[in-house]
Amino acid sequence: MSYEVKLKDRIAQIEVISHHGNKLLVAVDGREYALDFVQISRGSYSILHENKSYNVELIPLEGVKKYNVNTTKKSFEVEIIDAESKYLASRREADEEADAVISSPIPGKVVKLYVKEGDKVEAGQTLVVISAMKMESEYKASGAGSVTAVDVSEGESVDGRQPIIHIDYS
Amino acid sequence: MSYEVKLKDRIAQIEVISHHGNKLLVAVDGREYALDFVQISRGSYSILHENKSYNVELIPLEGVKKYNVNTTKKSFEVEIIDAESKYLASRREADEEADAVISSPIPGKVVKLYVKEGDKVEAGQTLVVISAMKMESEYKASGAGSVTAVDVSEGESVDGRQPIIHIDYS
Amino acid sequence: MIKKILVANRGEIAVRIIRSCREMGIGTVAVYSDADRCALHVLYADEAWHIGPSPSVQSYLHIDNILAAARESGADAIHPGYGFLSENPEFPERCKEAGIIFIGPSSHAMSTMGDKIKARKTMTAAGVPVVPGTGDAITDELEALQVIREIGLPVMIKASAGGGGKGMRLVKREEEVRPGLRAARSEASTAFGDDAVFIEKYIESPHHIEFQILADQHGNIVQLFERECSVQRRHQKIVEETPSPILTPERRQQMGDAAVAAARAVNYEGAGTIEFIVDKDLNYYFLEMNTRLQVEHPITERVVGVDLVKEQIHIANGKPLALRQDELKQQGHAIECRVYAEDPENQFMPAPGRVTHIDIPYGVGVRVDGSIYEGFEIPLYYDPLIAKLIVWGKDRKEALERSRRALQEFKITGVKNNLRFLERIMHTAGFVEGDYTTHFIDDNEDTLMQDETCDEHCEDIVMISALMEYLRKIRKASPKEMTALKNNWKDYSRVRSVLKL
Amino acid sequence: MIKKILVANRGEIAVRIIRSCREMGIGTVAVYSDADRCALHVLYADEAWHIGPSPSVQSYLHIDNILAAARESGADAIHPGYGFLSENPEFPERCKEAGIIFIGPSSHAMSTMGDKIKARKTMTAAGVPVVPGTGDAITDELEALQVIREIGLPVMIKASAGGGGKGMRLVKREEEVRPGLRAARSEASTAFGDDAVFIEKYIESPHHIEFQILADQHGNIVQLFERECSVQRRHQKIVEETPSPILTPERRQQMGDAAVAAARAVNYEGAGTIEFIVDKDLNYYFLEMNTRLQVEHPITERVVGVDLVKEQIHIANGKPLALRQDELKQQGHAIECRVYAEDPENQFMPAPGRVTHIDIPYGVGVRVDGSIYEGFEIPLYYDPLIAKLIVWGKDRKEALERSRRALQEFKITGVKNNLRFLERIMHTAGFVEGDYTTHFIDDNEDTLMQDETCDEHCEDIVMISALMEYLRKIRKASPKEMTALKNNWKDYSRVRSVLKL
Repeated sequence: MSYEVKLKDRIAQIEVISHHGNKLLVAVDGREYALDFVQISRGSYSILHENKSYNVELIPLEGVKKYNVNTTKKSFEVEIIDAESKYLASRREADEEADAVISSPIPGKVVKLYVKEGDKVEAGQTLVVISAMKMESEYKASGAGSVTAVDVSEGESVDGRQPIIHIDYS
Repeated sequence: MSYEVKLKDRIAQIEVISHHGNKLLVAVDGREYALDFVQISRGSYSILHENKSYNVELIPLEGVKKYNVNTTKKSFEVEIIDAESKYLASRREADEEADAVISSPIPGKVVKLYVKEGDKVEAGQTLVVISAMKMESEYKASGAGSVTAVDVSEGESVDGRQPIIHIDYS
Repeated sequence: MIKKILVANRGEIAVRIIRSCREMGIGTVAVYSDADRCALHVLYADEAWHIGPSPSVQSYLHIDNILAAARESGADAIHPGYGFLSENPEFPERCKEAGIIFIGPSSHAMSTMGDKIKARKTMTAAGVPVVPGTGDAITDELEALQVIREIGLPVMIKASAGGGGKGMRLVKREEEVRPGLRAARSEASTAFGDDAVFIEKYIESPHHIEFQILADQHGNIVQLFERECSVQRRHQKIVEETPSPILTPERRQQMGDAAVAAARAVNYEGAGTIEFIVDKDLNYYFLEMNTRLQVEHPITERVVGVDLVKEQIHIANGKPLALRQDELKQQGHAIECRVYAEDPENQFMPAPGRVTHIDIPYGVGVRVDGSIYEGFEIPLYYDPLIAKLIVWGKDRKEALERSRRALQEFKITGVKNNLRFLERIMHTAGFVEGDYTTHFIDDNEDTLMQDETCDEHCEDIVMISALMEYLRKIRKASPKEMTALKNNWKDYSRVRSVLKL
Repeated sequence: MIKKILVANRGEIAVRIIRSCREMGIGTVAVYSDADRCALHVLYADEAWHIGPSPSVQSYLHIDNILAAARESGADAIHPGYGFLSENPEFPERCKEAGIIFIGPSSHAMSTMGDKIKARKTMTAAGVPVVPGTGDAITDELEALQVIREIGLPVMIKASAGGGGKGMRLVKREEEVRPGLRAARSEASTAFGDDAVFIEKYIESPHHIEFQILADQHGNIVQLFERECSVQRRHQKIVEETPSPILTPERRQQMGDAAVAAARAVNYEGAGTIEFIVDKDLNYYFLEMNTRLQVEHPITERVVGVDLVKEQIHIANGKPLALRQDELKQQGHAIECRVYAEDPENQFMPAPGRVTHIDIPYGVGVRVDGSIYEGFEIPLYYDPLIAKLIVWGKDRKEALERSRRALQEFKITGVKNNLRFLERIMHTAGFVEGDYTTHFIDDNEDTLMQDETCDEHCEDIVMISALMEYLRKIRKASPKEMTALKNNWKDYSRVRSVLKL
């Protein structure tokens, strides 16, 4: 059985050929890998490939299909593409054209809210100020549009990636 | 609701009077404790009692009723006594009179097996030699009796507390 | 003699102070805000007292609450750490009134050094070189022009009432003098309602080098050599080392003597740091004095072989210094890397969150001071410094190689952090050669922001791992259903329902 | 120059060696047995090669398999660590044949020092004091009696072919001489078929003090001072420190010179240790030479400021020693505690198993070298040493206080270990005062086996915690069913079924 796995812009076809105990044989886009593949602890694997020792740690980002993968030297975001992912991806694309959501990449606190539902906004207009760890960041409108929803109020704490303001740019 | 909890020879009656968020009010044998009780990670708690800071770690020993409890300074074995425990304890007492099980307290390997099922044994007779981490230990019969079962064979690895030889001393 | 110390701080420095107290057999009291109930200093101290809500002004900056905790816990001394109340002259006064020993200098020394003009005058009187410029604020344009001519270009014009870069102008050429001065004064007037300005010589390729001093209550003062702190991003130190790669023994001696003179001029007591700005010709000028323990104090501890927190406590106990200047020596080389919860790929935005996993480096020559643990939720109210890596080597080369090794071992997952950024600093030519100024980070942005490389199979192995983890989770969720699955479309609906269990 | 090193070992020493290689930019090859697929050295090295089944004779002692791994991986040198093949004279020979650099002394130095009689003769010839006694084995009773009279009581009679205490007799009084001699010879004859015996002066309150040396290929030898290793249980070292609390500067100098002479006598090359037995009057006698790195080498590294593994590699590369005897100094004091997976409450039985949680001590003056991680299954095939705590202080008092603090922070759960036993050693009067011999553990058994105390509420809090954890688990298993429960008997059946989910 073959799976589609996405890393940055690359989508690879991965086939699990056999898997007995530690011994894992897989093909990535037709290139075969004979690995000694062992789970060390939850989300952490030791992999020997041609006697090279790799340590890989996986942190689930969303459900079971998206992971932050840390190797000794570098971090990657990897996604398993299955039917659900494909559907969501196509929906996301369609949505993004007209509708945008303002969110903070990190948890913080809403210091100042400049808009309310129904407001018209212009490109570059500051919508909200979020404070996190002694630093304040302003979030601005990327174009002209109108505020369709405001999910938070001033003084409220927000999680990373939590929707804060929805804008219709159409 | 009140529970019986056993630590060494002491069995205490513990009543959970109230528990809201971190705030825990309990009575141990009638003595009240107002604690700030927070889970830090799985099996690990931070407890403030009259502003003293205690860190307690719990390692389950058997199911959910028996724990090895580590404080900063000392380790304890604690058991929650419920109906099942009481029943098992009474059964154990009855059994122990006539039947005994030889087991190693630590994982190891069976180096030498001196008896087989049906053998008569005498007090002090060596039954089995277990090796663990470069050290060999002999296990002897505590009285005269007969071997009712041998669960392992020479060269086999055994877990800690795994039954090895069963003897009927009656 | 002090028997119980309240640590009026949080994070790694609170834990570090408690460690030395414990070694001395002194009882420890942690204080904590709402957000810090599960912070490491609370778990680690003998006692923990709640002092208010999460924002610092209501807790770690709230003198009344902290003194109340000290009284109720029976602490006989308070250690302020760094930041928060550590340089507030009101705090030692209030401690004194409450009959509690403040582990640090007098309110007088603090306020003298805390006021730029007073500090400058005091240092000039003590013979410590200061950056050429106006001692007093200037409100007259002609006077300002004259001063600029005396100092010589380039100069920096700073609003007297200012801060945060507002009302600051760098003037490099003659024709910029008048417009620059006017712009600075007008900006200052708008921002602070006061158009007075200072004028100072601008040091072009500056080094930030500081000297550690210890002074007891009996007039004995020693200096424990320098720390080179020029690796900074937006005036925030990131990497420090000692010895400085640029100082000569003669200049070190002179600056050390100046540091002692600076401390003596304010009757200093305790541990303190004299910061100098040093130009490429090794001219040095007093910048300011930090009247407390510094974040980067461990590199001095390692190279000089002294526990600075213990020395602070001995001094507060009234003991004479046991250290003698002529016996103090720098042994080998130490480098500190500051680990921040921040996202280097996103303008170094602070990145609070839950730490899911930590791999800490160990072994020869490695010390880690930190305040996080697996499962800890880094609060968003405070400084993003979460750990410090202090590495020692017999010389700079070994310290550098060991820092690389330790940083490679160091992994924190769950929160974004600057560990890989620090690792790249250790490989950047300017740092490797010891040839860098405070412009280092800006000058090397391209190198420092470069992405790591991964060998030819690495990406494939990463994808394989993610897939295997995905399959393991799917299988675990429902082994029986899954094995019967044949195609992706069927997978989809079943997996979804199974995972909701 | 060496580019890739195969480490023919496992556990903490393999990890420790890899660390230094990494700092030097040298590639690393781990080897592993079946039981060690997930061991830390395998995860930590650049490469990992399987060398056989779990028992050491089939893997870590199997020269052919190790050399095959070296050849296939392209390693140009092998580091043997300690134990396993590190003192097998065949190994350097086989490496030489294979064209691979052996990081250690020559086969000749190893075999000379490995043979007690040869070593004794070589040392005597080199002017290094040996324990008074017979150099050769004695088969004649009259000769034996004469030797005993010459040496003077007490004496130890040892079977020449012996080992493991068999055929050993301590003779303290005149009337025990003849019967003791006869018993020893008869026992030796029965056990080994050879009644030849050695006779040696018995040292009553012995100290075990060893000197670290480094020798290059060009005849330069330095000694890096002593390690006091008298805290032993059944000849197994547990705690080591440097400097020794009993040595005088004069005696240190003499013993250091003797150590250098001992190394020179066998044309030694690499790092080695000369072990001395020292009596209460500071008379010292050569005991043996360990022709490899010692477990306790880090305390020397800390106090002298040298990375011994790097020095070994430099020597193997043919470089002349960069260290000069007159520049070497002992700075401060270091103590090592060996952490074993063993059960002090059950005759120190080894205790393999799965490590569930580790709290490792950090901060000023603390180094930890270990080989375990959370989730690691300690295999039952090898030595139970799982970590070493190395603590430095500016003097012995601070090192001791810091060791206590660090041990208090150090927690390993899931496997029994000797951490609390080590902590008690740090509080035992004899150790605190630096007044102890190799009988220390036996002499202080009562103190060392004492149970810890817990404050008046501690036991109650322990019971409350266990109950709360129990209730949390029950609740988690099925929140709805549980809240409706009224009595224990109903609990029972439902809980059982729920927990089976």
